[in-house]
Amino acid sequence: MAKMTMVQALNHALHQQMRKDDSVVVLGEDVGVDGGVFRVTDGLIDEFGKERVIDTPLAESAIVGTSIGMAIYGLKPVGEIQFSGFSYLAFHQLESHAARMRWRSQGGYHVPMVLRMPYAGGVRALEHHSESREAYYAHTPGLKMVIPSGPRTARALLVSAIQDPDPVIFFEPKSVYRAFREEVPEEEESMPLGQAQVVREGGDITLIAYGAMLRPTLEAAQRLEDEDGVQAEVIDLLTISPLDTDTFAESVRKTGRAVVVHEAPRSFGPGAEVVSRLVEKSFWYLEAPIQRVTGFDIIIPMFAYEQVYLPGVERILRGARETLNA
Amino acid sequence: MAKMTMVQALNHALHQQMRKDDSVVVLGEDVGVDGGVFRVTDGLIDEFGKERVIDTPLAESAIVGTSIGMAIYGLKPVGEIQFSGFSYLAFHQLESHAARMRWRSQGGYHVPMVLRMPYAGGVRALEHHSESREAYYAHTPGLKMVIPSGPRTARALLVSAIQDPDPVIFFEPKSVYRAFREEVPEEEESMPLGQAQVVREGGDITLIAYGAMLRPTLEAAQRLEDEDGVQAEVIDLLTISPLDTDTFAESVRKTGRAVVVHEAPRSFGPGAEVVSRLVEKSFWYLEAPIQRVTGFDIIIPMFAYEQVYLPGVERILRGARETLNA
Amino acid sequence: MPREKIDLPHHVEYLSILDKDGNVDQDLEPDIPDDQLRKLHRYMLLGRRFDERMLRLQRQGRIGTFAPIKGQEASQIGPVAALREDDWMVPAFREAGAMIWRGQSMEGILLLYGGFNQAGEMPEGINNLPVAVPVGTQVLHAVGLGYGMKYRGDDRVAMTFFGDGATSEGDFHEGLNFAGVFQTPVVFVCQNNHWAISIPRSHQTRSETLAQKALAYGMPGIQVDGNDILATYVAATEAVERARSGGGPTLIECVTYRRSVHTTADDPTRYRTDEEVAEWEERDPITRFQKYLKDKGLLSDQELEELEEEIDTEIRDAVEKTEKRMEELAGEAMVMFEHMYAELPPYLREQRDELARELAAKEGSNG
Amino acid sequence: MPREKIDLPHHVEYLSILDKDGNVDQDLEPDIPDDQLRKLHRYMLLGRRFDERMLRLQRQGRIGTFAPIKGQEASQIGPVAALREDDWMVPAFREAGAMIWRGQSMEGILLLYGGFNQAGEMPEGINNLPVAVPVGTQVLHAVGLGYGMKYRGDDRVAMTFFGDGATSEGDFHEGLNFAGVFQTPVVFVCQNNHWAISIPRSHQTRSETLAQKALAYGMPGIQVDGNDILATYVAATEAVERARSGGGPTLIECVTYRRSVHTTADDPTRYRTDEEVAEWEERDPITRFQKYLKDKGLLSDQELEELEEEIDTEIRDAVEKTEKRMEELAGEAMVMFEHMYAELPPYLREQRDELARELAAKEGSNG
Ligand SMILES: Cc1ncc(C[n+]2csc(CCOP(=O)(O)OP(=O)(O)O)c2C)c(N)n1
Ligand SMILES: Cc1ncc(C[n+]2csc(CCOP(=O)(O)OP(=O)(O)O)c2C)c(N)n1
Ligand SMILES: [Mg+2]
Ligand SMILES: [Mg+2]
Repeated sequence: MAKMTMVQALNHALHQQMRKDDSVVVLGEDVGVDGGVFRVTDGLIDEFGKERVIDTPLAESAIVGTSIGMAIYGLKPVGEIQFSGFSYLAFHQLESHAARMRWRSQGGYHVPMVLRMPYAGGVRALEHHSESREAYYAHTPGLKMVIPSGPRTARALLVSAIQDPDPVIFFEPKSVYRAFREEVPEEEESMPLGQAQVVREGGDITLIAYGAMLRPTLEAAQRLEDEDGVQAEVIDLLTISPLDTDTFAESVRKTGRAVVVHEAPRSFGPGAEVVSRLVEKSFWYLEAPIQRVTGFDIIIPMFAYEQVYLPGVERILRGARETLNA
Repeated sequence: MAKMTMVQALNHALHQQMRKDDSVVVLGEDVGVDGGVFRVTDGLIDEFGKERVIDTPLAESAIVGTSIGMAIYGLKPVGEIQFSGFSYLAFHQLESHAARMRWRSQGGYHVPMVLRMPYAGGVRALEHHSESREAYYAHTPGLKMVIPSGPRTARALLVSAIQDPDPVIFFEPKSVYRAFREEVPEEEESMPLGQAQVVREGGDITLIAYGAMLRPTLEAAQRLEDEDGVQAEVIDLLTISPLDTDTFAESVRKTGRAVVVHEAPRSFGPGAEVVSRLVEKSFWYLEAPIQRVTGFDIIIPMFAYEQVYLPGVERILRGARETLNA
Repeated sequence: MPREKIDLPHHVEYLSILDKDGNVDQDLEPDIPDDQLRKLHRYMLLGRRFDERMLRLQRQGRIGTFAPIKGQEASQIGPVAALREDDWMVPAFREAGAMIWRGQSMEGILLLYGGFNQAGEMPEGINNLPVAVPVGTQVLHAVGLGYGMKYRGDDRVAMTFFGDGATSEGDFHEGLNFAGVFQTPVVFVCQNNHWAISIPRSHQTRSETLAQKALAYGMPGIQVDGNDILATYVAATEAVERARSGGGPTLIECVTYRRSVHTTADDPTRYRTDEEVAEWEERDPITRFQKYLKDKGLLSDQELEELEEEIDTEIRDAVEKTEKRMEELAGEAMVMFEHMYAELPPYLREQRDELARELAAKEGSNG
Repeated sequence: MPREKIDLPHHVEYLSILDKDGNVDQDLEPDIPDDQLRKLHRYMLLGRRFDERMLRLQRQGRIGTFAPIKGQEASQIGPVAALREDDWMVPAFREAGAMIWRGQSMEGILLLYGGFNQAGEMPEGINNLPVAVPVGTQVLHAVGLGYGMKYRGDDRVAMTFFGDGATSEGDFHEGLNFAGVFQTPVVFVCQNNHWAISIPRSHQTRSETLAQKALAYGMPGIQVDGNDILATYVAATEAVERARSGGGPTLIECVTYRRSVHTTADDPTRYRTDEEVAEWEERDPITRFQKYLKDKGLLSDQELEELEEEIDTEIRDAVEKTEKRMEELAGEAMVMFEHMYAELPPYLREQRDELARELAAKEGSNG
């Protein structure tokens, strides 16, 4: 066991999977010699060479489109898009091909690729470097959409994503990259995709979060206990699609109250799906309207104001208290 | 007043707006000489010439990207994407520029463009020609997302979209294109964007639909009356974003029950937002879980099975009855 | 400190071997075994006849929209004839001829245009990707396949097809650029059939040829008479050999003509003249090749008649088989939930069950 | 029925006028008025000094990430100097020099990199688009502006900048192709600074020059010494004049070098050698031009010293003013809801009020 940041944990997963399986290749802009702009792919090129750790020209659609071809040929490409805000240049390759090849060929071909990308705010970056638009991918049949919340889940989920036979969009919350360390075992560890985790138990209210929002949500839960004597259950979704309905629906059947937290814009965002599934699965248990504590439906501001935009402990607390008092 | 199909009504709107305002230009693949593959732009090139009715090379990103430049220069481009399933090739231009120019320039520049495209199923077409992914655009801050349901709303909304100072994504339900005719006045008629319509009044349940789903929904409402003696209120959303919450929230405060209907995949789809806003605005009035009667979370099948995939009168009826009996 | 012209190492060539009357340029005539020549002819003819039949089926409402190949037979069969079976072929949507040469069945193609999910199944051992509808996007998949081949040290080649219109798409550009940089074994075959629906080639791009676009990627480009199967075959063979031996990618522009509708939803009289079409009828790739074969003593009128009959029967069988299959499959709508993922996630199992109950109820109420 | 080389009407040129020691090729020397020569020098120097200051500000945490221009001054100021005020300029993200020449303020640029929405405001009457971060995507906007100019019959030109890396993106391709087809008055300026973050030019594409990519679009392409402001100015002036007079678009490749970090988040020692950087220091565009001006008697050591001081003061003032402005703006987070649409829709008004209440509450609890 070693204490690792999320960057180190991801790097560890890549090293380990590449050692184990020579069909795993890494590609993207600056992933090789430079080791990735966040250093997630650091050192890979030294160990595995430039045929396996591929510095590509600057073209997102090509990164995804060639990954699809490689994957059909039997490789397991792990592509990187430098920031999720640039993944839209490859959107058609994801929607129209990665997500459809298995279906289109009726199982004849499949696309075991992972597309990693840093997403979300909090690092004082330029425009397009702070967006959270996981809903685009979650709404796309044929894709899986995964977002870890810390070093350990990041490592374990990346391992599962690489081993998954279908295309996985893997969002990495960049504000968590180096924010804290966790114990990460040396041996390979994976976690099933499509499974949420109850990370804090409680019977009074359910707080549902993922990615960088997990930590402020946990902090809010602690403050609810300390300041209000309220026991909040906190659920880390981990996979946005396929969404693990059972875990949160069950929790809300117990608590009767729920708040869903994300950085993404509220309207047509991931929270809406969580709310809808709760209405479908746990309606008769609801004691209050489910709250969405989310980003606003605007472009995330330039960094001088991003902390005001991002949901933080206070906003989550307020949402929870309103729900508790409703 | 003349009886027009949706294609004729849209064509009429384009003729009229182009006559009125020489900043309106039309561009896209095959929109000129060919008059558009569905003939929506038929005859425009004869009247307005090829500088204003622009047959472009085959490149969606360029259609959108050059429209942005034209719009900034003071034109009002009405672009056409031949099928909504090909709009993803331009997704980055829409998300990263069309939606952001006003904001980025703090009001200095704006992008009064319309991007029209046929969407949705029901016409026995090839792969990628039948999708409903309005949620992608509705979730994108800075865009408006409009979907008419018949000839008259199509004409009036297209007029408003062209006159709107901001970028509007305009989805045309292709199965409605020639399905029926409506009286359309000769004089210019517009309808405010962002406003839903109550198209049938009733006090027992609210059915919320849009686009091609409006007609089967109305038929289901009639059958509810005939067969169950139930009065269904039917709301035509017309604009998906900005979503007119008030109209449906108020209706549900009256009826206590709601079903939302769309062809798009269910998960993370437009219905989820409707459900969430109802939870936020009308929770205490809800007498049953809100149902989503929608496309499944799969790729819309090839046309031999598309009618099984698409929500039809029966499925809507079943959803409504379950909601009524819940 | 000059102002000077830059010399480029690559240049662009034009190749034609059989003229429009079927006379051969003896200096350039390739040495192709007789059997192979007969096979080329057979598949061109089959492609033509199958196309005609599909058009009738479509007009009768028995299949949906499809993209006819008439006039382009040499542009697609010449190139794939240069491939080995274990090479890969990545089509657009107008390559029925190439697909059949490469081992796909007419039944499969009919089923596809009949609107059945099940058409996606590729016969065992056939290295073809399925039809790609979004124009130009498939080019990148060929580059990825090529990367895989190179990575694995397999001496294979990926060949991809696309139209003149496709060269305007960003993915065409990104694909050729990647192939150039990584020197992947890919042959890019552009079927320049002069039209992209209603947009003429001259309006698609201002470059004089499409072949010269290769210069932008530091790769060789060649323009060939796409109605001359000897030329398309020779150009492709050179490109395939270069790719296979590590020499990198090539762009081939086959200059041909779409003589039929764009798809069956299209009305070409809106945008082009009958004279233009008639002009290209005179350059028919099949008649021309038949003249060549006849001159070589490889085809007699009687042989041709027999071949036509054989093909006719083959097509009739395929149509019959497919129509039977379509009937069988008509009730199997539940297949739409298959092959979405290796394993259906819980929410999709629920939706599948939802639909199954709905269909069962309908069945019940009908029965 | 030949196999022959195709002659292309366009060819690709290379242009250089001042050599690296500042000696001029007299045959090619343009006739530029003295004032204009001084102005070119002033803005290059200002660009350099402002860049240096921004780097320090960033290191001190007073602004965020930005992209330095050091070494590329001639590549961007030469081209914009060929524009008229009413022409349009469409930058990428590494054109601070060009932006200032075109009338944007240093305050605005500092505010942008300070992370303030309000930086987006363009000074009245300046026809520049804002910085475009997604690589290559802005190229299309210039083509659209050009279309508008042509449509309106305005004798204007749109000039867009992008890097060597940007030439790999699909939008570069689609943009040049549209410009070729519609013959829009656009000048495409590629600042080939040899690196796209860690990817060297040689790995970005296999084409020998970037200028030759023009051939794919049937437009003229020219490669110039991008550290020679006379060459960049001359090439741009020719291209601008051609565009303005209806002669269509041009691709200009300015061969230069990014001597600093890619952005302040980058560590170039990971991917390139100090020697390479040192080599390019010797080809500095400013020193070279100073030599030329001195030879022409347009710049003395004393004048240079005075100019440096003047610039220093200007920059200091701009920094001071901006820092004051930043303090003022720090509390104005509500601006984030502005300019999303011409009119804020109801749900956004609600969200704005939500945030306003939150901020008021915080204010209250702090106060
Ligand atoms: C990305 C995309 N845009 C638009 C279409 C609609 N469409 C289908 S075929 C076609 C023209 C294709 O022209 P070309 O590439 O020359 O191929 P051809 O049809 O001539 O074989 C168009 C516009 C599409 N299928 N994909
Ligand atoms: C579409 C897109 N992909 C990736 C990035 C991240 N990125 C920013 S600049 C850059 C390199 C750009 O290289 P080049 O075009 O040569 O311009 P330069 O930075 O050298 O001025 C990259 C990869 C981006 N901004 N946009
Ligand atoms: Mg074509
Ligand atoms: Mg560069």
